[in-house]
Amino acid sequence: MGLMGGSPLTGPGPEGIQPGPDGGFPPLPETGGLTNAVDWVVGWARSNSLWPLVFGTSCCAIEMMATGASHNDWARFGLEVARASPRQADLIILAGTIVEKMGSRLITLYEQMPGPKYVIAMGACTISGGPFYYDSYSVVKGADRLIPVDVYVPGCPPRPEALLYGVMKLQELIKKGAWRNSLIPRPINHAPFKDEMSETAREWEAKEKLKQEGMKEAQEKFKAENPDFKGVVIKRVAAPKFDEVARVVRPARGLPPAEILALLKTFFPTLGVYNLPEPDAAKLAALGPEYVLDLTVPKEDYLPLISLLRDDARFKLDFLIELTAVDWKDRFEVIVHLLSTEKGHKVFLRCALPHDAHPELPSLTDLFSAANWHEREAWDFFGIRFTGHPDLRRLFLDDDFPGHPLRKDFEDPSRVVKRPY
Amino acid sequence: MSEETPKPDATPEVKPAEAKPAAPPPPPPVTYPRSAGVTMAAAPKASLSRFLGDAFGLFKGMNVTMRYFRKPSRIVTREYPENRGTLKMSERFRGQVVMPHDEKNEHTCTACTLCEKACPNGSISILTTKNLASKRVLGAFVYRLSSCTLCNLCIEACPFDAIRMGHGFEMATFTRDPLDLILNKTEGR
Amino acid sequence: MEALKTSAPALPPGFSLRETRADGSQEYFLNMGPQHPSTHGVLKLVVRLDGETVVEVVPHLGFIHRAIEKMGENETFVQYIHLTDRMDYLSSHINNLGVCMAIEKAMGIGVPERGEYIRVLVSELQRIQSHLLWWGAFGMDLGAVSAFLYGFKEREKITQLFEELCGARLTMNFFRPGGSNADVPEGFIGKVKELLEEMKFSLDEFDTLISKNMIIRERCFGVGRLSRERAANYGCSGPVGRASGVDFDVRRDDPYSIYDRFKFEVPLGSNGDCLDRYLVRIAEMRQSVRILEQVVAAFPEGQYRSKEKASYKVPAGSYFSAVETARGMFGTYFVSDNSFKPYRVKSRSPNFSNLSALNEMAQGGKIADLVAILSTLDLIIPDIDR
Amino acid sequence: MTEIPANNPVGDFLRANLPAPWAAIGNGLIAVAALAGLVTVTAIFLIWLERKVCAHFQARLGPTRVGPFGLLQPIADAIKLLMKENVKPRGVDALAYFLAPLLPITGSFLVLAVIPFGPTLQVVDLQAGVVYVVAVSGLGILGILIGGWGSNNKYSLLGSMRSGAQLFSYELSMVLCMLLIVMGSGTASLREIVLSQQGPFWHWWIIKMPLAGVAAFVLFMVSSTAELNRGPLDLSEAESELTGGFHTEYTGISFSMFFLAEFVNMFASAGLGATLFLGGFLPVQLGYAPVDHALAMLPGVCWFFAKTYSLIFLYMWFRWTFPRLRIDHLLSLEWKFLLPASMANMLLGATLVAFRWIIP
Amino acid sequence: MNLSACLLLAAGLFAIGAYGLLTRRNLIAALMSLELMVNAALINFVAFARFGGPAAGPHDPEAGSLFALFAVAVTAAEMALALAIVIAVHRQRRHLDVRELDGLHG
Amino acid sequence: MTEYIIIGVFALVGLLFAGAAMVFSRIVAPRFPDTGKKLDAYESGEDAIGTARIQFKLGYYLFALVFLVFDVEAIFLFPALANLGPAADGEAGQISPLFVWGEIVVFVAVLGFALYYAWRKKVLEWD
Amino acid sequence: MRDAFFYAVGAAMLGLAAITVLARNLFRAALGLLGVLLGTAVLFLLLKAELVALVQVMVYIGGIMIFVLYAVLLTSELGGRMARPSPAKLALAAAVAAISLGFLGRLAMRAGPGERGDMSTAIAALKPLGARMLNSGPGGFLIPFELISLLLLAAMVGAIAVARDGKGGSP
Repeated sequence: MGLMGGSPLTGPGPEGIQPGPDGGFPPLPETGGLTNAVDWVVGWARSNSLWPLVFGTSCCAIEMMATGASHNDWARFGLEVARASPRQADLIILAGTIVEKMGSRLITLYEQMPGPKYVIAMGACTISGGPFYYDSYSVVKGADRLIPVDVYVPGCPPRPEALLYGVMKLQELIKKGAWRNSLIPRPINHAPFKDEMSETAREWEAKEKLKQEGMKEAQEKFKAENPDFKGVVIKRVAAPKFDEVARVVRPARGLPPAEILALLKTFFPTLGVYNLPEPDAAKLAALGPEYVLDLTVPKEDYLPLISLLRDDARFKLDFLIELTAVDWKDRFEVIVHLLSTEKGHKVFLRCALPHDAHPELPSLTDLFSAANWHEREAWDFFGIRFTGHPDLRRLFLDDDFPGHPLRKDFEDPSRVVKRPY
Repeated sequence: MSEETPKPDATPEVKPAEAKPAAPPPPPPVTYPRSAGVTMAAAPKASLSRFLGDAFGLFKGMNVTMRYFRKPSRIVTREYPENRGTLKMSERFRGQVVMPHDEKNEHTCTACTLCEKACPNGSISILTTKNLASKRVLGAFVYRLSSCTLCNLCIEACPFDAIRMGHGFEMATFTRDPLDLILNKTEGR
Repeated sequence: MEALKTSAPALPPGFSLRETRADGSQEYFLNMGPQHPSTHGVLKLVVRLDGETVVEVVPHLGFIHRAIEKMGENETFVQYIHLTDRMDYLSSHINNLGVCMAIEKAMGIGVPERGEYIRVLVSELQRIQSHLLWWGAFGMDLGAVSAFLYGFKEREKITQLFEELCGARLTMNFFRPGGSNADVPEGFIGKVKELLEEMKFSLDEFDTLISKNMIIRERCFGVGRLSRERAANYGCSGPVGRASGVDFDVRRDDPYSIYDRFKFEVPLGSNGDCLDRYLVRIAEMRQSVRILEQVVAAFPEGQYRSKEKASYKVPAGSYFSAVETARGMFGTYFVSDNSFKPYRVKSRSPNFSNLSALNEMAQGGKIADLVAILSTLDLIIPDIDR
Repeated sequence: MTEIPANNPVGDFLRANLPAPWAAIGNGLIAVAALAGLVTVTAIFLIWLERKVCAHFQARLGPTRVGPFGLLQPIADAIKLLMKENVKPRGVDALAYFLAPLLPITGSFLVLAVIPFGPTLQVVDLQAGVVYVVAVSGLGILGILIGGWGSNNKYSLLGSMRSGAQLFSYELSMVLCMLLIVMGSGTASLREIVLSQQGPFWHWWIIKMPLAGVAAFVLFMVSSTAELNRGPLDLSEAESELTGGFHTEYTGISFSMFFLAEFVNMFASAGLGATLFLGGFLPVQLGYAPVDHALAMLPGVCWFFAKTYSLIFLYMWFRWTFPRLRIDHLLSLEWKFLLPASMANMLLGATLVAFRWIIP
Repeated sequence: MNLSACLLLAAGLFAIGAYGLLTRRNLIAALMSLELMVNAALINFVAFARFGGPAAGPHDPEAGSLFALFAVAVTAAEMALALAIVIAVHRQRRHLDVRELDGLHG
Repeated sequence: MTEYIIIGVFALVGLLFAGAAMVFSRIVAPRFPDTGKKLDAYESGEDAIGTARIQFKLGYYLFALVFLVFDVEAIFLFPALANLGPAADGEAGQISPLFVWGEIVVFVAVLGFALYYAWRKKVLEWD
Repeated sequence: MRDAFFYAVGAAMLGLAAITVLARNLFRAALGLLGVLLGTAVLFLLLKAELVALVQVMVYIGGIMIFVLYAVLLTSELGGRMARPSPAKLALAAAVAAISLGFLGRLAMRAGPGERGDMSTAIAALKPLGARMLNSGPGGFLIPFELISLLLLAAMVGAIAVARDGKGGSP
């Protein structure tokens, strides 16, 4: 999927048309009165009847809905006829982050809209990737890399009035370039994405070097004239002072860790506690009342232990909080958090796996239905294979996504811009 | 299946929360008292009186919408472009990062780059230059509104009150370029 | 399991093999989403239908997977707070709180009294706000469009309060380890008091309009049932779990902040159907109002946060904290290697587990039931995809 | 009772001066022109009204920025839709796809032809007017069925399967309600049905036939809501499940034809309800002569529109209050409640009429 | 327009229907052809009621109409049954090809 | 008869009204090139799985069946019920309303039985 | 004028009938049939049988056509093309059609004009028709009227029994 670099929407359409002075369409050529009148009417109608597509991916969607709600009421602009089918929509308000997997669908939806069609990019994510510009392997860095965008509304999310202002901007645009110019799509951003911070710094440095060379004489002159100059001192603003407050510790509920461990030791004598060699009751008590038992389990005990924890009446850990993994570079650790909804105690456990291409571990799906997706997630992100899993497919990423992104050695310069700081 | 009469009308049973004061010293761990077993109720028996009651409920619902219709005073719409004159943002509103300048067109930024480091999105680039006195001062405060999440971390990080959250929100543009701003009007002192 | 009898096309991924029906109708697969009005964002469901009856549903995720966990490994602990705003954006305050609590736990930071009160105050406001939006969206999904507007109308009041409080309406980034980044503004408590009165009135109005509406009851009663055992097995928490009878609420059973000082009840359903999920949420709003009344009555003076650390360098180890968001148990799990940035961060999203039970709930229902179930699950897809 | 003239002056003039068929055609053309105008204006006005009414039900303002009170909003929409690209998706059945939008609007046109707007304002008065209305309303069903199938889209197909079942099912109870009036008045001509309700308002069929009349009116309102495909019974569009239902794949002007037909149909249906149950163009008479004279000053067409728009408001009120039913509930409601109820109601009415237990 | 013209039209429809009935291999298509033939018969009813046959009795338009009405009702009943059979056949055989339905008895 | 000519004109104009709008729109509306999936069936932005020409559940057809029966019966009720009405005095061959009433009751009873039968046979379930 | 209209309608009907039996697309055939049925209704109007015309529209178009469309939708691919019959069968069918046309045509021609004087009473009013139908005396149609309800009941019961046949095993 080469979505990050360019868009399949490159085909027909006169590209490279220079925008007008204010960034809008170039002004219409002066023609006869009738044509202009028709243009005016059509532009008026189109700009006042923008039916948006029901499209929202994340946070901005809520603000988009709030724009439609009573307090801001986009019906005043004739926008309330939100259509679920792109065939009847005129406008996509890109409300929320566009990720690579969604990108192809977005293009499909955009293509399925009949023209003339307009796009408002709402919020930082759709304008540039926003908070997900750096380090994210899945976010499209600006929706204008996929489809042409007419109006950019910055904010995170922009408040409803800001969106309404964007809509008014769009109306202005449509009125200006009404009938004929609506055939011209706005350009798609084909520029390769780059680390903007470093790039800006580099450009600045180059300019700065030249500037400094030009200033050298003046600086020396200044030094000579003001030998005592120490520079302007800007005072720090006094920050409010806060007191140190002791932390209130609430004891963990249910069976105390020592008791659980003692019980478990009778079944699994090899069981260890993470970061606590040769654990005993005293050592565990020293970890404080908040401590939740964190067991290290050998691979062969993994399934029987969890089975026991779930079924034994003394533990009744019937609730899988989460199952995840950590890449320690030399090994993987699969981490399981269990909770007893009845007794209130938690048990964490972790099972070390070799750092192979695809380490294997028995699946928990027979014990916890919840484990199904958690294990798929772990497979997706870490490449850990769970034997006996009924449907081990990637959960979040496309099937052809290269590699497992949460591994520490994951590199993909075609997708990821590394944070420079 | 329980033998109890089903009661789908009733709000679900509520179990009282065992509010326990968490005062130090910590009490010994206790098994937490739980609610009794949960029953699954059977489908409600249809009866004429039930049906009529429900049907009357529909009219009550119509009364709710009618109340709004009857009273135009309950309309809450703020007419945005018309109310521009009176529109006041709340004091803490985070619209965009601005750099206050005094009457001499000077600001208080020292190019310490704390905000740059605090920014989680890389929206700020502090570009330094050397002034006449060869001091390292702010050359350009590049602020990329296009990627700013208005999270306030830069403002909190700034020890000099050089930047602040502005109240503007009418920032929509036709292209992306105007969204990359340089906040300082003059170089640092 | 027998192979397919007829030469049906290969099943799309995720479906189980099953014999096709004998009465001549054809099973077919329908894509709902990623762009669909009832999937609330970008969830994609591939629904296997027989006529209008749902045979099987396979959810597809990742249409808004933004790599928040990977990014967390490259951001400082404090910066990570602002990313959780964007996960469950309707519980952003509570998410922030969860992260802050994990950091506090790791570094032994305490919170002053007023700070704790602010936390509970804001969390419960957030819960009401989220449930209000859900209520509206629920009405919308079931075709009562006015309810959507009413829900938003009430929610807007809380949103405006939040804007006064922290300057943002949705992505708050307000809590910090040790408290919050600002005190409540002047007159805030009075406004909350006013709001609570209005809220009681509105909740009654909601009941008349939707809760007692026979069409709603008809459409929700017995639809999408999930038994207690299955709900717990799927890891369903929050209103979804409680409607099924999973009697667990982090606020009560693993109290954080100062929730153990307030009297409130945890509503519990008995049927595990859509109606119960609906009623539990309505009852929760009333309980939140009740908590808030106690909070504003006893709101103390004092400092709103404890002493700021110069930087948040978390000692090596792993730290877990859980909070009860509007959707259930939100867990934050930090693995630290003694640096300013987490080595691994994992957010336990309540929606993730709640959604995984969808297939079981929807089977055998109508396609319209699927909409009702999705609606009462109250999904926030970015929270699932992270 | 005053004798109310049956023909309008224009028709009389034409009949007097032209050979029969040409007079009829001329008369028809004038009526058509008038009605086409009415349809357009009504549809546009109703679209505006719906948006405004809906907005006020929802504590907001509705369109305000295009023209005074947003009155030009539907016109802007119309021009926009006209100027919108027409997409014919791949795999559609061209004939079905293009024929379908024509049928509903034609059907609603045809229903309007027999509605008496005023004492002298009726395009044609058929002896079997009620039968005609029933017969013609089948066209809309056909349009939706064909359109949904022809679109080659699963949402559309589901929508059209649903609406097929829904529309013809509810037609039954609607027919039975109309039968009650035919039974009472002994005629199927809509004009004569109106005339059979002369007198004070308790001579309207809704009251004249004790109990049965009110019941029939309620049943009629419910089933006509379903016939109109309006919320809460808009199952064939069911936006939250089927995105757009049968018109998912329709763009621009073809879509707007369905849209338009919905509103014209609403007008026709409300007009029919007013005619059958509320005395149509007859003025409201309270049985107190001075007031009655004053009320009768207002022309019949005003009364007709007043009654019709009250019913339209009722439709809107329903729509913006209630949630949508589920398809099987909807059909159960019809087959297991409304139909038996209207059959029983009809028997009740038959008894009342046969034994002359109606208000004289 | 007279009786024989109507009858001729009906005869034409009947013949076309008969042709269709024999050539159509799809059961529903065959039924549609049958419908044409029934329609032709209906036209005859009404035409005779309107014009009277060669040996017409006293003019009785009502009887003709009623006859046609009853004929319509009977057609509807026939159609209901026939299509029910079509559905049943389709359920068993998954196709509606007349030619391959010879095994219907077994 | 003339009424029907007018109605014929109406039908024609109705068709033309819609048809002309569609043709006009076809002429004046812009056309845009297909850039990929423009003409594909819309299914929430995804590629459709399988055809949309689905053979639906047969149960749906039974609704049409029951409807047809009732529809036909309604036809007979129209003329029958019209005779119940207020005595058209002096009309020849007026049948006693009581007799008509009895006939109608029998007729509707049979109809009611049909409905009962369909109900009991679970024809009236949409599933 | 009226004659011209009649011939135009007749020709259209024949054409549409031909489409009905010849179209290889089942949906087009159904539309053709729809046209024929509408034409018949017009013809009935010309023959002054107003109520029958309306009933024709109501039952055939509002009922049977929808019914047929449903059946087609449920059983086969509506858009699919049907197989072409064999030439021998075509010839046979053509022969049968020609023979029936010849025979019936001859009969029709023999019928003559048959125009009667008093043809002005259009049958539109429901009342006389109903009176006739409910009349138990001579010339009344009471027995058929009551029988028709039984017939329809029987048809429905039968059709439900047949159509639900396969379903019985697994309800």
